Amino acid sequence: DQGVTDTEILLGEVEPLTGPPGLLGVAHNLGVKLALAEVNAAGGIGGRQLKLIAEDDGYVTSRTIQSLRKLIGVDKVFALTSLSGSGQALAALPIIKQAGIPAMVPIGPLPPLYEQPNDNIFVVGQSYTEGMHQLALYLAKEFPGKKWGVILQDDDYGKALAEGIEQAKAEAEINVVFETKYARGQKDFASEMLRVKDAGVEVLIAGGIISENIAMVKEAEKLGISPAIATFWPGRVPEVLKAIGPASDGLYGVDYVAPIQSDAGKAFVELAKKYLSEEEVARVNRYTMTGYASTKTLIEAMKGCADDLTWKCTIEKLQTNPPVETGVMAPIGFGADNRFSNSPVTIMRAHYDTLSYTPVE
Amino acid sequence: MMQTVSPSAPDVRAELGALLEIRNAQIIYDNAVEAVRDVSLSVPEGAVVALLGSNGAGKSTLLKAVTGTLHLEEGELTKGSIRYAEEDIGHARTERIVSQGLILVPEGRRLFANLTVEENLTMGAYRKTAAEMRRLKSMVFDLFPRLHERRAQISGYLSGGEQQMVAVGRALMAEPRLLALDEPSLGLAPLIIDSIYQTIDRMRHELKMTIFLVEQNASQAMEIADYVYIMENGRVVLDGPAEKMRSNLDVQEYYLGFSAGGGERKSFRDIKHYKRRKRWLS
Amino acid sequence: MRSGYYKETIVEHINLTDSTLQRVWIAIGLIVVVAAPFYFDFYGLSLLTLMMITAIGAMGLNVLTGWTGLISLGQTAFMVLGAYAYAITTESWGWPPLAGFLLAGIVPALASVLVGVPSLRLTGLYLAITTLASAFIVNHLVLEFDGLTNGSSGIFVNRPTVLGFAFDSDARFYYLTAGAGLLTILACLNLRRSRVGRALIAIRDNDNAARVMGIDLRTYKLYAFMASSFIVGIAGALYGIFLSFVTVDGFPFLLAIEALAILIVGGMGSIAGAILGTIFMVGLPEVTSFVFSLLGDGARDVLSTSAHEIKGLLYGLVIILFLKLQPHGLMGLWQDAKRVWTLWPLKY
Amino acid sequence: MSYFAELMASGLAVGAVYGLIAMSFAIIYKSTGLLNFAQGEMGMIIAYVAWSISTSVDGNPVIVAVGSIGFAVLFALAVERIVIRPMMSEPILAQIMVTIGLSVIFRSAIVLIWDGLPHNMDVASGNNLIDLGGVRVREAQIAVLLALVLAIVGMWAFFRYSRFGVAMRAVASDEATAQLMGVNSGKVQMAAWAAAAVMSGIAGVLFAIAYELSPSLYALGLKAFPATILGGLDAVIGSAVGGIIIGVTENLVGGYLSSGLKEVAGFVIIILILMIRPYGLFGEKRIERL
Amino acid sequence: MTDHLLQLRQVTKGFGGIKAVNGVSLHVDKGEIVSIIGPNGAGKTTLFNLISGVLPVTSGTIEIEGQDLARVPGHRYVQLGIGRTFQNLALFKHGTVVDNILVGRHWRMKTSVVEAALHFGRSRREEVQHRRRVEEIIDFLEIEHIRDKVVGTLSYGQQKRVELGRALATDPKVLLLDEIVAGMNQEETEDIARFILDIRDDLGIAILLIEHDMHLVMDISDRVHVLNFGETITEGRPAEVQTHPGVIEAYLGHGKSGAGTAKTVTAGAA
Ligand SMILES: Nc1ncnc2c1ncn2[C@@H]1O[C@H](COP(=O)(O)OP(=O)(O)OP(=O)(O)O)[C@@H](O)[C@H]1O
Ligand SMILES: Nc1ncnc2c1ncn2[C@@H]1O[C@H](COP(=O)(O)OP(=O)(O)OP(=O)(O)O)[C@@H](O)[C@H]1O
Ligand SMILES: [Mg+2]
Ligand SMILES: [Mg+2]
Repeated sequence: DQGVTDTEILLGEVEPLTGPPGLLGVAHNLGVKLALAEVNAAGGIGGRQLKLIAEDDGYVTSRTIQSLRKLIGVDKVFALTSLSGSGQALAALPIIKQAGIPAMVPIGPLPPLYEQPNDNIFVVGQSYTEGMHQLALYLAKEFPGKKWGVILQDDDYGKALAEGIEQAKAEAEINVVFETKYARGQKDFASEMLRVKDAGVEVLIAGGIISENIAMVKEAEKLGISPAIATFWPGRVPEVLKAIGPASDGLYGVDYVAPIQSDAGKAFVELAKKYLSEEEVARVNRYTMTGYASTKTLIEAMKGCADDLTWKCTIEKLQTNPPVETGVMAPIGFGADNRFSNSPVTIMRAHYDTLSYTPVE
Repeated sequence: MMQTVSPSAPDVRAELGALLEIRNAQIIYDNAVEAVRDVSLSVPEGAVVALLGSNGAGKSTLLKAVTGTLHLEEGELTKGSIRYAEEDIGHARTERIVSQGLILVPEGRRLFANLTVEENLTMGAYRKTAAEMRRLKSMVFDLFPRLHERRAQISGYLSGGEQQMVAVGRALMAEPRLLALDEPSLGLAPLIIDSIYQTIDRMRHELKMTIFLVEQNASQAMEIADYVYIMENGRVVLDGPAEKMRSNLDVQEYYLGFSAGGGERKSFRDIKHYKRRKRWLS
Repeated sequence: MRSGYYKETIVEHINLTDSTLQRVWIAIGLIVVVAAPFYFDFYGLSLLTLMMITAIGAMGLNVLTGWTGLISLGQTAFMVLGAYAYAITTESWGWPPLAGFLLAGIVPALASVLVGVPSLRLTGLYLAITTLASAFIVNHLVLEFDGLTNGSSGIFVNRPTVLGFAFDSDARFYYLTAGAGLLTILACLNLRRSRVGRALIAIRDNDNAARVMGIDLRTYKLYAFMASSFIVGIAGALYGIFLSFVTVDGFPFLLAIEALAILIVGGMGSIAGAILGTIFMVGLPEVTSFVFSLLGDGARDVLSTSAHEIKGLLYGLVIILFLKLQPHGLMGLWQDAKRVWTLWPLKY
Repeated sequence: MSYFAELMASGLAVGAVYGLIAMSFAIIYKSTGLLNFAQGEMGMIIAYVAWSISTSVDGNPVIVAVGSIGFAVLFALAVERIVIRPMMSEPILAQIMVTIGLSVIFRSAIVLIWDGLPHNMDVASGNNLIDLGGVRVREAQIAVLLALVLAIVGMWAFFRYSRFGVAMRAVASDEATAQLMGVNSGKVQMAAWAAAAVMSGIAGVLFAIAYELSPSLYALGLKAFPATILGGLDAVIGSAVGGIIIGVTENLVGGYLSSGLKEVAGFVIIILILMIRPYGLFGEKRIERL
Repeated sequence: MTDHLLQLRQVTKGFGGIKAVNGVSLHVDKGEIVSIIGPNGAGKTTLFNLISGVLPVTSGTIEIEGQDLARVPGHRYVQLGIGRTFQNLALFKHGTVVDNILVGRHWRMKTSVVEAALHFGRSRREEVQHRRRVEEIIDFLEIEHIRDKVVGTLSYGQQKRVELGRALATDPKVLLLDEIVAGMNQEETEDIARFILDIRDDLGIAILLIEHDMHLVMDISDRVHVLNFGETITEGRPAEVQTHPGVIEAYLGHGKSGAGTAKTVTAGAA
């Protein structure tokens, strides 16, 4: 198939590399680069070096589509290591399906991407819904009978979280006293937090991504309230803790990749130091790990096809290989009718002094 | 039938020298429309020079060139030179020209529509001190009592004639050395026209102001002017001292409205034909 | 050297073409459009398709902003409505695509009447803001009525089959957009030379005088809104099909700014300008990417993650430089060129 | 009661940020008839520079203030001189387009020079909380309000007492004729750009302190522009009022109705007010006479 | 009720405090040329704005052919036969001369938006037919040489002619001309005078004229109406008005610009 020469194998990815979402895209991109550098250093696949073409879509759907067409049609990459955001991935679905190119989807693992398995699309990670479900169950156990507040974004991300809370409600007693949706891009959360205060909320689900969570926690600090605040993984990066300041201490989080401060995380940073520049290492965060893990899974499959490097074989291997150990998250594996790695999640808490998260016991 | 006086020899006040001197100017719009072609004229210090000509002759274009505002309409002085007070201003910036005392009353009034009458006048004397400003304002208000009545009104709502008064008054506020007027009497009542011309006459005597006048009201203009140029189709076709021009039969017929050959003004009712085309084109 | 053609009848004045030469050029243009799929690859073709769709949208905005002088920052709202009208009728309700397209024009056109009403009182940027507001409100409503619109999850759309002909491949879909593009051009040209087009221009240049000439400002401003929204709505539907997925995210606010930019760069009020502007603005990122790729792998690695920012920088710079050199836009450039051509060798 | 007071307080605080930026839109528009699409981006760049200064001087407020205001002025003058001035006599649309180009450049430059990450900006005690009779606010938020009041008074005095104010309006109304009166329209434009940069810079810096600093800060411009329209495009002081109205409305709607309606509510208010006053609350009517 | 073509009764218009037009009554009959004169700011243009529907009257009635215009929306006035030109030029300056005059035909055309987009059948026929009429007007006004020029680039005087053409294209019954010869020289004024007379005589259009050129007014008007401060001072035949002391006092003066006195041109300036 396309993208393979005697000396090279081309891979492609589409990420938001500019603008605010670049925070996640760039880190992710580093993870992919790291995985490639690691194999290349070990001689590549069947003597072929791996090369990555990264396209920027700035988180704009039409550009995602354009970039994909370019990667598949013009650059003729062999496989896709990643697709940006959830909405973008959904929009890209028909094109990828039609092309038949093996594609990993490590960001925005939405159910529609895997519930009806597509032969060539492999979703790595955990769904927002399930993550929220687990987080809510944990908080319900930890804070029985407390009043909850929920602030969510008015898009499919927020919707997925809402569903997770619903699922948890069915299993545990959760008393939501305040619930609201905000429009994406909102910067000022004063009125929302006032209502949180007014409603006497003791457990707050801050369902923003990055800036929104920062704003919410700072606002709570300003109002002098200190509910248990739970944030979600898209914003689980050190920069957020730093930007919030001391008020970030003790935030709850949930994730399916290991925290940087854990042993696995430390090992990962060591690995990164070996292949990435200093400046790049500074930007390593959880997205670097997801990028690394999913790419590594792809590479394992491709290695299995070294002589017969075709889409068919790669897809075959991806689904039959035993779960791949990546070191940064639970082993990743798929099955005949399973295109979703369904990685288990961990609940964790933030520490401002070290700008890190550690798992709760 | 008409004898063209050599355009380079306006010598009414030769002893004073030319304050404004245009030589062989060619002006082109949009790189394509030639509006002025090979025009030479000079305005001696202290004189009143009138420029007459039919619609589209290029009079306003010439004034725009003199004040450096041609480029705003994609026009360009492509050949020739314009000298003012011994300085080449053919391509100078408007501000620079204005600061040398050359002020234009532009065609179409061009008031600052959302400023009041008084603020418009203020802009005219933008570079003067507060005391001078007061003096000049009262001078303008004396000249146009109507404006005094309306001084706090937004100028955009004035009647056409009132606006013209503001435009002329605003230029006078600058106490120019050379005042260029593009059809100052446009839309004014006879009474006001008379007073404007009286003022112009007074200014040139009292303040030794030089005046370059573009006018359609030929009889008024010729009366006050020392020297007259006539333009047609972008060229100067006739020029000469005012008295001489007044006695020219063609000028009498085409610009003053006398019936051909005789000294009587003909009635507009008696005009039977339109087709009289450019006579002076060489 | 051609300097104009002598015309003997009124009909000759009204016709769109006035010479064989012109007709030959048009024929060449058509052949290029038809032949494009054979020369362009997958990506190039999708770029062309995108240009076609964008050009339709730009021509639509031109009716409103270029001709009638009503600045709108809200035409994305009508794209969204068009796209949803199409997606809902064809995908959710299973109507035939032709009906879907029709509704993709009619629904925005009707909605635009609501947005257009303020235009009877407002001018310039004041109107621009109310149109911007309508864009936000439409987005809000789309998310609110998720029973119909599927909210933020959006609706998938398939390539259409019109009158038994399936526009399912990239090349076929390109022809569909090219066809729609040509129809739009024709419709706009016809409008422009009709009493309606003249009335719109009259309103832009001098609304009071237009009224004295018997033009009902209310009706015609609303006509402008409706015609514009109809065209923009069709563009929205095509864009939805192009993306194969309709969500509000697919139509960000920046699109409205970009559309305005296309008209300015092309030359406000001109149909050809809208098309040239589209080619320029849609093509520019490709050109900057290409220039960047010429820098070679070495430079690319050094700049690594900055590459995209540098592209952005380049993009902005090119726009500024272009306007500095050619403030009247591409149409200005074209007219200058034409003048040189017809007047040569005598300059004036 | 205190709930309402707190809503009002936070509404005033963001409203003041919008107001300051709205004033910068208005002053440039008023003096040259130009809408500067890059206004939000300029505020953002100034905020980043202030951040750089503050991290190197440990948040010394005097140095940060002097440094960032100085930078704002120089930056504005440079932009005006290099990019805007040469376009001055060109069609207004071309000029607006140039500012759109500028906004793209600035947004890219931010990430190139600094990075795409959110940052916490701490200058002096800007983040400290003050208790005003039960209503807690950050010092930076009080500072924004003060800055707004100062800007309003300054602008009022400027337009009231200086001939330059008349000149600005004249340039906006008819630049060519203003030149014929000997007005140096370049200088007028320079002054307007500098004033605008200082105002939006202050807004950007204080917002960054009270909330966060990130490359999406420019979006404040998108919020402030409607505020300018609400107040009246050429009403510098009116725009400040517009900003306050939008800030307060959003907070009240968020506080009593729903967050989802916040943004929409701001726009609905604008539409309603414009239907009654088509030139904004304090804007000058376009003069038309036949 | 009345057989006057155009009839104004006690028409008043106020702007805030000032009454720009105050209780003016006048009429125009078929085939008449009536002039309105008066000092600057007397309310002449405002009166035109009232008659042509640009502004609503504060009180009083305006009738054309016996029909009261009070309830008629501004854009319908033209259909009742009122055409006008503007003092300060109100052309569509980005359009060509032909385009501008064609707009004058607008109300006579029926093409709908959809038909226009198709340009077929009626729409096309109509276009040809009205274009022909426009060409006639262009010939009549002798502006063939500028017919395809963009109006904004024409000189002031040329634009005035185009405006006259546009007003003629509306097929008016009464034509309001607001300082049409301002900015024209003698020769061009003569042309316009001739046009005005021809328009009246050949096309049977009545004319209401605002003008400061006294020679023209006195030569061609059938009646003259004098306004000052929004009110009528006098009305009558040109010769009567010219010698009316109030008119001389407020408007004509004894100077050179008044009619009659300019018969001989004397060397005035030193
Ligand atoms: N901006 C412009 N672009 C193109 N052509 C122009 C422009 N301005 C004027 N012209 C052309 O230049 C010629 C001279 O115009 P100009 O305005 O100088 O005439 P004028 O003598 O002042 O006439 P008038 O007495 O009617 O004011 C005209 O033919 C006109 O069409
Ligand atoms: N929209 C308006 N708002 C306020 N005042 C107005 C308005 N329109 C006209 N005026 C005032 O009404 C008066 C009459 O104006 P109008 O234009 O009718 O005068 P005119 O007789 O045509 O004068 P001119 O001969 O100078 O054209 C003027 O003093 C003018 O300032
Ligand atoms: Mg002129
Ligand atoms: Mg008048």
